[in-house]
Amino acid sequence: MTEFTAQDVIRPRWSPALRARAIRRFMLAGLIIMIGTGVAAVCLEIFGRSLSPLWLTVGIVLPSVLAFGALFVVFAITAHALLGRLLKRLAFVLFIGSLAGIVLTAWGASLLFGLVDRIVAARPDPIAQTIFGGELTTDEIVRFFAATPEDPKALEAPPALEFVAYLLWPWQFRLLRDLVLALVILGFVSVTASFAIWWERKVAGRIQSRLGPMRVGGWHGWAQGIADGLKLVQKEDIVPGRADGPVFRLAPYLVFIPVLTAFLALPFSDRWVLRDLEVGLVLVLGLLGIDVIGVILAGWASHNKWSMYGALRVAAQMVSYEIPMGMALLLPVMAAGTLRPGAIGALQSGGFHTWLAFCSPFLFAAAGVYFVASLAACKRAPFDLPEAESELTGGFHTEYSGFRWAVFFFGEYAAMFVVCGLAVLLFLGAWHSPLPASWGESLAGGSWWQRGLYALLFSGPAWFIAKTYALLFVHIWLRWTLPRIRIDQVMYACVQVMLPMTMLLLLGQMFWQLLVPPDGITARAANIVCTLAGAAIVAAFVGTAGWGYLNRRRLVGPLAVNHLPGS
Amino acid sequence: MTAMPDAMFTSEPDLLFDAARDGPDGLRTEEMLINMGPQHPSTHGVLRVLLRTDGEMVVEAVPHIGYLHRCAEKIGENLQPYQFIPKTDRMDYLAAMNNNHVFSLAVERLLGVEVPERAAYIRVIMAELNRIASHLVAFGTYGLDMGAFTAVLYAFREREYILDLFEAACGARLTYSYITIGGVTFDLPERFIERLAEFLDYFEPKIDEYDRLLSYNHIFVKRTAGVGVISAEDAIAWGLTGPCLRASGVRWDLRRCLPYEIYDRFEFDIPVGRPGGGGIPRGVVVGDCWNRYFVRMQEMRESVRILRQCIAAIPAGEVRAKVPKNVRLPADEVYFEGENPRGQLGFLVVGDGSPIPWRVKARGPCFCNLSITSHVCRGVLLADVPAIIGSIDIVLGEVDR
Amino acid sequence: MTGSNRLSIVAAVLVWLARAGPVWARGPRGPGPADWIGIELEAVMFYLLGGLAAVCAVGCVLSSRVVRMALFLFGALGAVAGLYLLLHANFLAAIQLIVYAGGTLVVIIFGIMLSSASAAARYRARPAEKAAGAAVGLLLLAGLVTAVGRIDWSEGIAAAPSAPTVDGLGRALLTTYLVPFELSSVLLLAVMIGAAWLAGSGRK
Amino acid sequence: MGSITLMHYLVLGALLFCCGLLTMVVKRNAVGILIGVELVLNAANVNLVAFGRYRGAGIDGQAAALFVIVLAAAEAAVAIAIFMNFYRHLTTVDVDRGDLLRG
Repeated sequence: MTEFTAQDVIRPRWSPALRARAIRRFMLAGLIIMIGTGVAAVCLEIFGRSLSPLWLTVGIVLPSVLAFGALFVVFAITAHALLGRLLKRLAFVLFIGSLAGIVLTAWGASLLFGLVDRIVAARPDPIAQTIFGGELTTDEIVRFFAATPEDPKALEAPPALEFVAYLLWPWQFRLLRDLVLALVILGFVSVTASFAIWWERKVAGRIQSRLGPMRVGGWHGWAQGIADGLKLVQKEDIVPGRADGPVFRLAPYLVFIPVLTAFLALPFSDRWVLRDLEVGLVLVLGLLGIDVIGVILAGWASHNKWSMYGALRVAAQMVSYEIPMGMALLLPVMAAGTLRPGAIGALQSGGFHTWLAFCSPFLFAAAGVYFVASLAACKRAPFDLPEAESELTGGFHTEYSGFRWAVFFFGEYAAMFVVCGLAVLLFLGAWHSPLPASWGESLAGGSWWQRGLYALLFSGPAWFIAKTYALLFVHIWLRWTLPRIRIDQVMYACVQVMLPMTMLLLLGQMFWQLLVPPDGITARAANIVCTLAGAAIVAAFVGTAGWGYLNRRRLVGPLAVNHLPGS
Repeated sequence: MTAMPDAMFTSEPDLLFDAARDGPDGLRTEEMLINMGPQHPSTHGVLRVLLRTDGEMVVEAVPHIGYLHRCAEKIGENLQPYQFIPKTDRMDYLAAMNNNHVFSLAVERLLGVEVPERAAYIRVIMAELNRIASHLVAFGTYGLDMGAFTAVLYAFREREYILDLFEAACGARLTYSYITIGGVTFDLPERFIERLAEFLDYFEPKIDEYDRLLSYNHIFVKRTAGVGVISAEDAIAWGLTGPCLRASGVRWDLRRCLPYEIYDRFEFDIPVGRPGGGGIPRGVVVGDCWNRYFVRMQEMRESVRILRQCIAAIPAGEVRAKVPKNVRLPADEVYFEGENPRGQLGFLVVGDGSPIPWRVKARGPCFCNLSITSHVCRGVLLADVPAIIGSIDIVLGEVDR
Repeated sequence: MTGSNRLSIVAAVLVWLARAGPVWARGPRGPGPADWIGIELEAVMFYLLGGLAAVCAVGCVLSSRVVRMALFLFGALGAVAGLYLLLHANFLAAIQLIVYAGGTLVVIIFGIMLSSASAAARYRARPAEKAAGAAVGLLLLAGLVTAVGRIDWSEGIAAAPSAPTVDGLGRALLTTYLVPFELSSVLLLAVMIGAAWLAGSGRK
Repeated sequence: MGSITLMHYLVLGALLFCCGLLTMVVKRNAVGILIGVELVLNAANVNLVAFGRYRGAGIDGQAAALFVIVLAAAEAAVAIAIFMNFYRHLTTVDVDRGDLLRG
């Protein structure tokens, strides 16, 4: 019997033996896949099946990529020291590259989709796209490109064109398109979460008159979110002995996946949306409701009384606040007359004053109610009772560690983005800038840089994301400013204040729409007043923040400033 | 934790485990035993509070102490008084200067030593500065207990500067042993008084900032006003002292009522708890958590007042009386109490003619104040327990000693 | 040699690599992958979601802990919501998610709160009982499936309605189904009052 | 519309119905019985919507299913209120214990 020493405990997990074993395994896997590919090729040869691009992709290209990937991992492990140094130096480049990659992938994919759609539409008998049943052949693609109206005989296509045809061919399948877009969304959520982690800590630091993360990555600790994520992934995944194992393991994904799915119906602009569903809003609300079940199961399965408290609190809080939140959402739905997010967004293109929040006093109030309810629905401070540190020691995620804990937080930040995005979509002009989109109509159909200018100035996903992040900032700001509310006050605020308020607002909006003519003097006056109030709020916010930032040294005081490094 | 004594609960002693009982609405509910601590963010150390809860309601809360017991008093009976001073640092480690001060005063009374004038002023400066530092920690951590994370950073930012001053005076930032028997160990360093004045000018407006940030915050008031009310009779009966006693409306401060050192020369007010209205938020009751918190905020202002008077009046001269190291304590006993940030700290020192005291006994304010927890935390909500414990402001180093 | 020429040579080599030899020869198009696989998204999704629903339903029967049962119920309801999407009942799917997410939640909570003590007296079925239960269930299923299978459902299949369901449903609720709609709102009110009274009837 | 027919949905509905019925019969915990009822109602809903889609009933199937969902919610609320009363009297939700036939 070997003796158990302290060395066993502190031994690094990445030992030379482990390294050698990993290299062996990856090499073996790569070789097996390569042999499998060869066998598949031979089989296809023997059976004489002519090779369509799908089979080429599934049978030969994908396994080859996998095999090369495995062999590359072997190389990476072997040259770990060298690569590590390279990675450290290139971290910022890689990060920016991945950001650009996400945008370019989405943009390029949509370009390819459009191209393929044009080819399909140009067929004499247009076909419906199905998951597997694309009927477009590479020949048709080649012909589409080669055949110009003047020169229809050009069937002898150059080989490069044939290669392009092979590249384009797969995009007629919706499955592939959705997979690519799902990857883009996953990438976006990851970047959002890692950015929000860094941002939250930076904002917290500024609010608390300190610097926040400054080390990781160099410039103002920009890589802190990534570093946190990497650390959490490496940590041990602990399941308490008496926990309900399967449920405990399942719960984080029940929190994360519904929120991720909600991005399915969240439009970033009129064209940048995965599915503009006619029931989009209801679906998003329903999906946001599901992640509560994950939280409750997490608390229950942990077999910890504090976690149980967190679970029961989250149940009470969510079930209550979903009602005012949903009812506040009903007001803009009533005003717009549709549940389709794209249609609601398109309504608000006429500039700052046509944003739905400013269309009637009831909508203006509903925007505020919705924002408070959405704070509660995200379990953010001051409604963070389910995870109240000073009462419940972390609540439902007390027992979680490592990757699963990270999944909870990915879910939380993604949910914050979704609820803020809903607020922007329904109340704050969706993807439109404060300028009326009609001013830029001449740009909208122009060349690529004119269209880019239009997207930057008038309407585009950049505006949606920017406005959503502005609301996200308010979430963060509140969290580091306000104390936490007690559970009875939370329930009181919901049942006795917000619920009656939203009911009255709903009633008021109903009568407003029935009685007030949309072009009458009352409607215009209300519109002007609400617009001015909104502008005043924004101006006051920006003004206060700017004044505070400019005078930060004087406000903090001389002594504390002298303590800062570099002063 | 294997065998819990039956007398743990004042009611129903035989029910050690989850027990069914008729709830307020007739529904038979089950109570849950839950340990708050010893590792819990809002017990401020290694306090364990055993809660018996009925849903979110706390039926009973019993504090269990002793996790930090270090036999301080017994050690005091085996050391000479000047050797024991570092041990007093480690009792209430957030107010080490005050602990040094009170113990030195007790031993000086036993020996009949007179402290030089300058040393007395330095002692008052240090004690009041440490009072501010200690109240700053109380303010910041109370914010944390309430879920407001920012207050603690502000409080520690200012406290850092006080610790810098202490470091300049004695070289230590937490356990000073600066005030010693017969005076203080060293004279003040150069520019100390100027830096102190600079700090006071900087610090005084900050208290208004804290009030804006936390004291009058609507949510904070809602969380603390009318919560954990301790009546004046209860406060006296349970032996509460310090801000906890004054918050209940009792105007009792040893610096004014039984002046020691040179406190009778300064002008300052004794802040007490006040009911809502007239600048105080509505809903506030005398003796509630908000008042306990707010008395501390006002005491910081009073300390600033005292410090300004000290700066104006501090004389030059000796800082330490001639006390031989191996002094023999007379066969007599003395009990001396001083006003510490958390209440009255008392030292009983009994000599028997040898250099080592025959008996050293400390009366810790935190220990006595903590005792009322189980009385107040009855029928409150779970979230009120951190609010109450935080407002009592305990330091486990002194509770357990 | 210009850049574009070089690129086209590289591309040509790549294409040649991909199509070299008899296998890669471009012959007449054989049976395409779509014909060969012969299934569509709808079928795949139906089998996935239906399978999930079935597994979860069976899990409901077999598991003995209330919370697990509620979790299985939630899985079954979610899968059914997916099936509604397949059946072009988008609004119903979303409503199913909202209502049953909340509903399941409440069931879980009550499952936790009401059965913590009595879980100690968990009922353990004897093998014979289990066998009897399984037999009854299978018999019932067999009977139902036979009954369903006897009828030829293939006649009268209408064209898929592609009208927007939210719009149609809303109009139907306020015209054809106005009376049931109002009745159900009255019912909900009555249930709310009744449940509050029932739950609070022990209050003195 | 291809290989999936009304038959498929009806069989799935039958399966859900059987499981729901078995759950109702087998469980002694009242909450478990409620879960069984929910399953049965959902089986009915699947059938309603499938009929609506495949038999040209238009929107009717969905409307009926919507009412079923409303009724299910109402039923769950009342059931849980009854369970609370049950628990109040017997400190259990084991339905086999509820054979007192008095208040």
